[in-house]
Amino acid sequence: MSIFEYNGSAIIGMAGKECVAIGSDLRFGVQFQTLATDYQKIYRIHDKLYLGLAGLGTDAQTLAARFKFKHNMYKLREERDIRPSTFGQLVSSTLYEKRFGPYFCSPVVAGLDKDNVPYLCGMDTIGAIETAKDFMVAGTAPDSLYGMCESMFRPDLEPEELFEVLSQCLLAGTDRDALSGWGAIVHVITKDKTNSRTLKGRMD
Amino acid sequence: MAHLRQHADEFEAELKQAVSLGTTIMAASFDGGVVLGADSRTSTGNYVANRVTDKLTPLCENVYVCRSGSAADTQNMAAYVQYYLQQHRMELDREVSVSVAANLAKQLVYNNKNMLQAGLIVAGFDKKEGGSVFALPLGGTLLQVPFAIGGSGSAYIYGFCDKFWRPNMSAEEAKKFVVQAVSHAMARDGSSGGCIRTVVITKDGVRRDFVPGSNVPQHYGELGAQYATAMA
Amino acid sequence: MGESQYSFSLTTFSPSGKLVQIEYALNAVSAGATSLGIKATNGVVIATEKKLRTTLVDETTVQKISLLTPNVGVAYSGMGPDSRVLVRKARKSAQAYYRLYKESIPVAQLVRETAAVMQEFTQSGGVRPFGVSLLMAGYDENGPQLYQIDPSGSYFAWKASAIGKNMTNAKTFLEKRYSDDMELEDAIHTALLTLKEGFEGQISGENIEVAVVGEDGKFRVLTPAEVSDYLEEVE
Amino acid sequence: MVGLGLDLSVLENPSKSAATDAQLDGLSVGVDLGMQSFPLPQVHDLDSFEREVMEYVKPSHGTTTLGFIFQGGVIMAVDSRASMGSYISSQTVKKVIEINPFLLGTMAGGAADCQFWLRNLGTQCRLYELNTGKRITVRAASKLLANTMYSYKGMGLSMGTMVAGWDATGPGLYYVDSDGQRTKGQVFSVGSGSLYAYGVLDQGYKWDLDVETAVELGRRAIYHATFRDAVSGGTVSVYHVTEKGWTKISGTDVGELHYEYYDNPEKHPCNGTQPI
Amino acid sequence: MAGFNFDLCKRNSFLESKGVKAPGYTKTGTTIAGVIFKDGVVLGADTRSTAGSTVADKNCEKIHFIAPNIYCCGAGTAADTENVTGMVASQLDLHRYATGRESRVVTAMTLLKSHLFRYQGHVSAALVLGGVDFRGPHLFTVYPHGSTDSLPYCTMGSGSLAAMAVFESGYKDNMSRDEAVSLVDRAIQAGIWNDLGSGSNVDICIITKGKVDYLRNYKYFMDKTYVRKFPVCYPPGTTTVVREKMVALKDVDVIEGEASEAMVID
Amino acid sequence: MEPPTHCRAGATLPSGQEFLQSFQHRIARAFAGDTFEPIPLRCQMAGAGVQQPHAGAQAGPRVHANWSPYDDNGGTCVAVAGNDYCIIAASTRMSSGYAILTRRSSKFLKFSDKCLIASAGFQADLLGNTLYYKRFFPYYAWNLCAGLDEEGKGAVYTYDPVGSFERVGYSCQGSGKDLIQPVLDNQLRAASPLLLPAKNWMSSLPLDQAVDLVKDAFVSAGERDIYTGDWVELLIVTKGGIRREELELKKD
Repeated sequence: MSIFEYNGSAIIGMAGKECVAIGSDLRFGVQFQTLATDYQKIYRIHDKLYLGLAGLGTDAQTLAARFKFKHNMYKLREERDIRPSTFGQLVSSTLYEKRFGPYFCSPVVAGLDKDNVPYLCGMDTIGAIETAKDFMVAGTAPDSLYGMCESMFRPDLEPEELFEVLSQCLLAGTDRDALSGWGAIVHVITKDKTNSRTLKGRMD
Repeated sequence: MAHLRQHADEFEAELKQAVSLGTTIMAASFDGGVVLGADSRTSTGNYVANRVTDKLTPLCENVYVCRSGSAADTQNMAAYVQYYLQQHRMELDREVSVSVAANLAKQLVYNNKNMLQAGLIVAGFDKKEGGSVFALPLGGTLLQVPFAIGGSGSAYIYGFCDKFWRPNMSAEEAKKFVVQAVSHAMARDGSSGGCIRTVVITKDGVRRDFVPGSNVPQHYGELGAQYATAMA
Repeated sequence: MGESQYSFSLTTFSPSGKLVQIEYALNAVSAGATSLGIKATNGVVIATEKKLRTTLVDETTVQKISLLTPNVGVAYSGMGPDSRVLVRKARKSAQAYYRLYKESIPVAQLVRETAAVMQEFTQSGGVRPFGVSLLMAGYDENGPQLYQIDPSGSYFAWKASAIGKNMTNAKTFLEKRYSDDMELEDAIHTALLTLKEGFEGQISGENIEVAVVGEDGKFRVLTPAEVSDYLEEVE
Repeated sequence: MVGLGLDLSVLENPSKSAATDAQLDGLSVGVDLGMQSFPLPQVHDLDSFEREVMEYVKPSHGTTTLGFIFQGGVIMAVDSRASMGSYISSQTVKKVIEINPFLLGTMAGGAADCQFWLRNLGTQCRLYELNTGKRITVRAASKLLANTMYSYKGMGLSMGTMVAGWDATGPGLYYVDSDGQRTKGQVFSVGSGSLYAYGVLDQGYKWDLDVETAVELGRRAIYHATFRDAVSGGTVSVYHVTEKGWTKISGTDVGELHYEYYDNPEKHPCNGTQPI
Repeated sequence: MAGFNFDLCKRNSFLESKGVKAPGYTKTGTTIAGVIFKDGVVLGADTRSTAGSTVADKNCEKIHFIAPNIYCCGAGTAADTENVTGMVASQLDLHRYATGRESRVVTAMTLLKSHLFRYQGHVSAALVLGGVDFRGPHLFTVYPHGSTDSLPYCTMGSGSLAAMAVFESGYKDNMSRDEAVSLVDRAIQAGIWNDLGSGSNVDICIITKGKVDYLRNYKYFMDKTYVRKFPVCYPPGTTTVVREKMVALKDVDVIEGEASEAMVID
Repeated sequence: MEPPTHCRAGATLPSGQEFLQSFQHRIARAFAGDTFEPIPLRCQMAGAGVQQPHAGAQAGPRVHANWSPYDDNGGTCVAVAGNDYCIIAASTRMSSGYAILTRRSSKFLKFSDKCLIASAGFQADLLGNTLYYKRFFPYYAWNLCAGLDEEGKGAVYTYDPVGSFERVGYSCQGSGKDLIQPVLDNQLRAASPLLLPAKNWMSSLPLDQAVDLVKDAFVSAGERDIYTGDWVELLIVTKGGIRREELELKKD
């Protein structure tokens, strides 16, 4: 068993026109046993920046706390919100620090940068960044999510379209993965608001 | 899918193999100096990573080393020895003796024998001792010898060297002997090949030379169809 | 510096509540060559005297203004060797910031980092405060910025400031000449005039150093020829 | 069979095993089916080879199946998911195998193993009927299967099945697995989700349940198992066996069933906190 | 500079001993290559990075900046190539500030090899390093274990065989810039088409005395071969929403004075 | 005891008259179910990752400890059944590790139109048995069997390597299955055939849209799966016959 499959997760980040969305499933399980269905894997860093952490739950929580701390410190020191791209690099540097004993987490960073340009990146457990203009996925069944996104993504989606596309990708992708699903949550970030929605999904 | 991944991983692993000098190296002393020789093949698994490698590395002006084993280990070892010898030479302000260089190399190899894959031959010329050759095989034993051979190809030429090495050869004879020996090893050993590089060190200094692949003496099996069978 | 029996702090309070070591350090700064900086609307200029004790020194090897990052540079007054330690540390922290965020360090952060080093040396055992004040100039997202850092580790952003031997006069001069809508070219002229005001002997491109950073975000030390041209303009 | 020290000829032609021969009055099932022997790889260590092979082809799947006898007959209920590792390879597997109008088998473990050997059992039962002119009893049918399983013991087959049906003696329910185990019982649940199903089943089971409640109990037990067990899911199928034979009572998508049971999903006990 | 942290090693090896598999890393299967020509060096790379048999990034950058006159192609574990080159770039930057001189290619090579040698191959970066300094053009290959070769033309990565075949047949001494670019382009394409670990586009970097031309996506091969005639469009409401929460972001006014007592922590 | 009239793939009891027919045929019926009349069928099969176990495995006395008789040659196949058509498609790249063995290898095995004494059920079942006979040394292949059934409706059967099979409305096998299957699920969303009361479980997508979907699925999978590429070969089976189409995929 891969350690990624211990708790199960699915995350998609997707870019639209002056908006960006990130969603995760809600299952928390221990191997094949489902323990909770209200466990989102996405953490808010600031109004226009969200971090998704797929992988081992305990590491994800530790990392989320560390990144919130790091952002708080950054904000106190520099008196500004961190830019998404800068935050992506911070995550990468933090993960690479543990090159030989990594956190079992692969992050997805989604945010709106200056002029509301969407920023998306993901990385492996030791911080190899991939930036994407379209979508980014992570979790126990990345291939299922990639497949949906490759087929369904179109550039310049409006916020509501983006929500539908991402939601369908997430739901269809998790329906083929035993370890993720049980509902989902999607955050759509636009220049003047964030819209968070929980979705009705299969519960088996 | 898992199996595909495993396949890809195995392939990666193969690529990640340490670059190694599956090699033929040798050095021989003669009247008034030493001659070092080596083939020029560096391989990663089955792949020839470099076919014109220089395995004869200077440690200081008058001492050279032939490297075999892991390319990384021997290159970095040689760099350390160079560094220390340079300091040593400045402090003493005189020529470094071959035995000092060889002993320094030994210290490094012996103290790190668990980490290093390095089979070296240190050879050079100093005013006191003339030409000397030191063999420094894997574990870190240092042996002063009249001639030394090393690397995977050396297995094929022990007999040849035992038979044809003579004391008090001239520089030309010694060089010819080395080229002949290395070419025999290259003919039989799959991980030795390319061209033959030689270094001759005498009181007059260092002379580098190389025999291009096309001019390497050919032997049985490489000579084309008409020589393929003894009976023909 | 931990265990040694000499590891007590050399900078200790006097009964009247002063840290005299810091005051002495400031004295060292005041004895140093004058440096000044002016922030304009579209850039910053810093200038410093580079007077050499004897003409026998090869002046091309003496550099008083150093680059820290492509868009930030620093001039000092006081003890040259001390400044070089700070420059090295500042450059290193700029690199560390870049390695962490892949974004060049904002001027204010670099100032803060450098000031923190200077402060640490007022409070640590076995060390003395730095005998320099720094003028750090840079241009980043927040526009042109000029900071002064003192041996105590305190730092302020300035519109224009001067440090070193002639700083009182220079500051008075700057106060009179400074205006908020000053552009970089004007600022360079003003800087040269200020420096010239208190300069002992003949000012030239060789014995002062001038650096500018403009909207292009490139901090640049002007060549002696360029400085000479500017000097001609102000005459 | 060079390289194998043991006489394993039984593996090459299992139909020759004493058990099967005896039952079928010399009518060798293996030959009847036109079945060649199962070729074995020529390896030293068959066990570890089979383990390795299973790694490649991973046919096993998580499952929840259950069956119980009550006053109204036998209820069988199953989910329909097949998975390979964590990938859900099908949501529509038919895990109740209709052996004949009076006999049902369920599937847990290797899909192919279950399908093939229950098909094989169907043939054996039919041949038995043709030979004897009588319908086979549940007891005998389950014994036939258990014997077949026993003859392949230790070869890496994976099967946990319930054989249920109705014969002259009334309702019958047997558990048979690939180790050759065979147990008669009143309430069974088999598969990765069985523990969850037992919880519901034991709580709700009584002998004198009416048919409707019994059907609902089976459905509910499977539903709860699909919720907790990641490798069970899809559709709940419920079968009812009476003296007239079996009928399929219902097939319900658990995706919808969940929202029937919990019309306000946020009130579900697994939603302790609001993600938003 | 690379202050690795080994906190989790113990836990992770414990988990591994329990049969848990650690996740794989993003690799650049990769074809990278370099060649020396008359006036400088040409480096080339494909742009695919993979996680197992899945493409993780279709258009990644494998030619890394080392110094204004030195660039480096990386193959191996993506995080390692990225960080090793970044670290050396930093060190050279400081070195340039300290010395005021252009960096030398051998300096970069030595920094790389000593770092990699220190980690005994565990930092998995296979590099092709090229640049032009006052001694002229230089080209090196650096292997993960810290060995280096200096050659007039070289290749690395899973597609190195395919690329080397092109070099071995097409290389000439003293090529012109155009000849060198076209040779490298062909070598990289050999990797892209014939090695599954390499793919997508060709990046080229030409370094000559005082000038660098970084031609990102010199050849672009990423256009899809088929466009849907009936594109999928999900009308609003396709997905059933259970609960919704909207947070409007207003521009925050900074009010001078005492901070309010209520501090929101989420 | 009459055989039930609905179609299913489980075992059932043949009538006494049938029993008198040829032995092989009889057993086939016992397995397949029901249809008495031989029905002509146009049937295609596609396998993914097909590589015969190495010949040496059977011939040699022993197998080297580290030697694996299996290799995965990648590739993806998809089949979609419609009301009056069936599409089966497969990529043509065959690879081993990071190397491409050939860019054009057809993954189809065509049962000819003359294969008359066969029903969809029978074919499906026969393959199931063929695979199961190698239960202890399985073929390392995932198969799809597709064609039109006796009613002229599309039929797709999907198999695991050891012969477990199922009739489905659409399916995908091979190295790109993780990528494509959710897309088919999402676009061909159909009720489960197990539902009772039953609902239509076959895709009602018109043929041209289904072909479009399949082509796009391959193009999308080719973007991410390194083993899917070069070309995709589509066979479209309708009552008029079999039409072949081909679409170029990326070659990298």
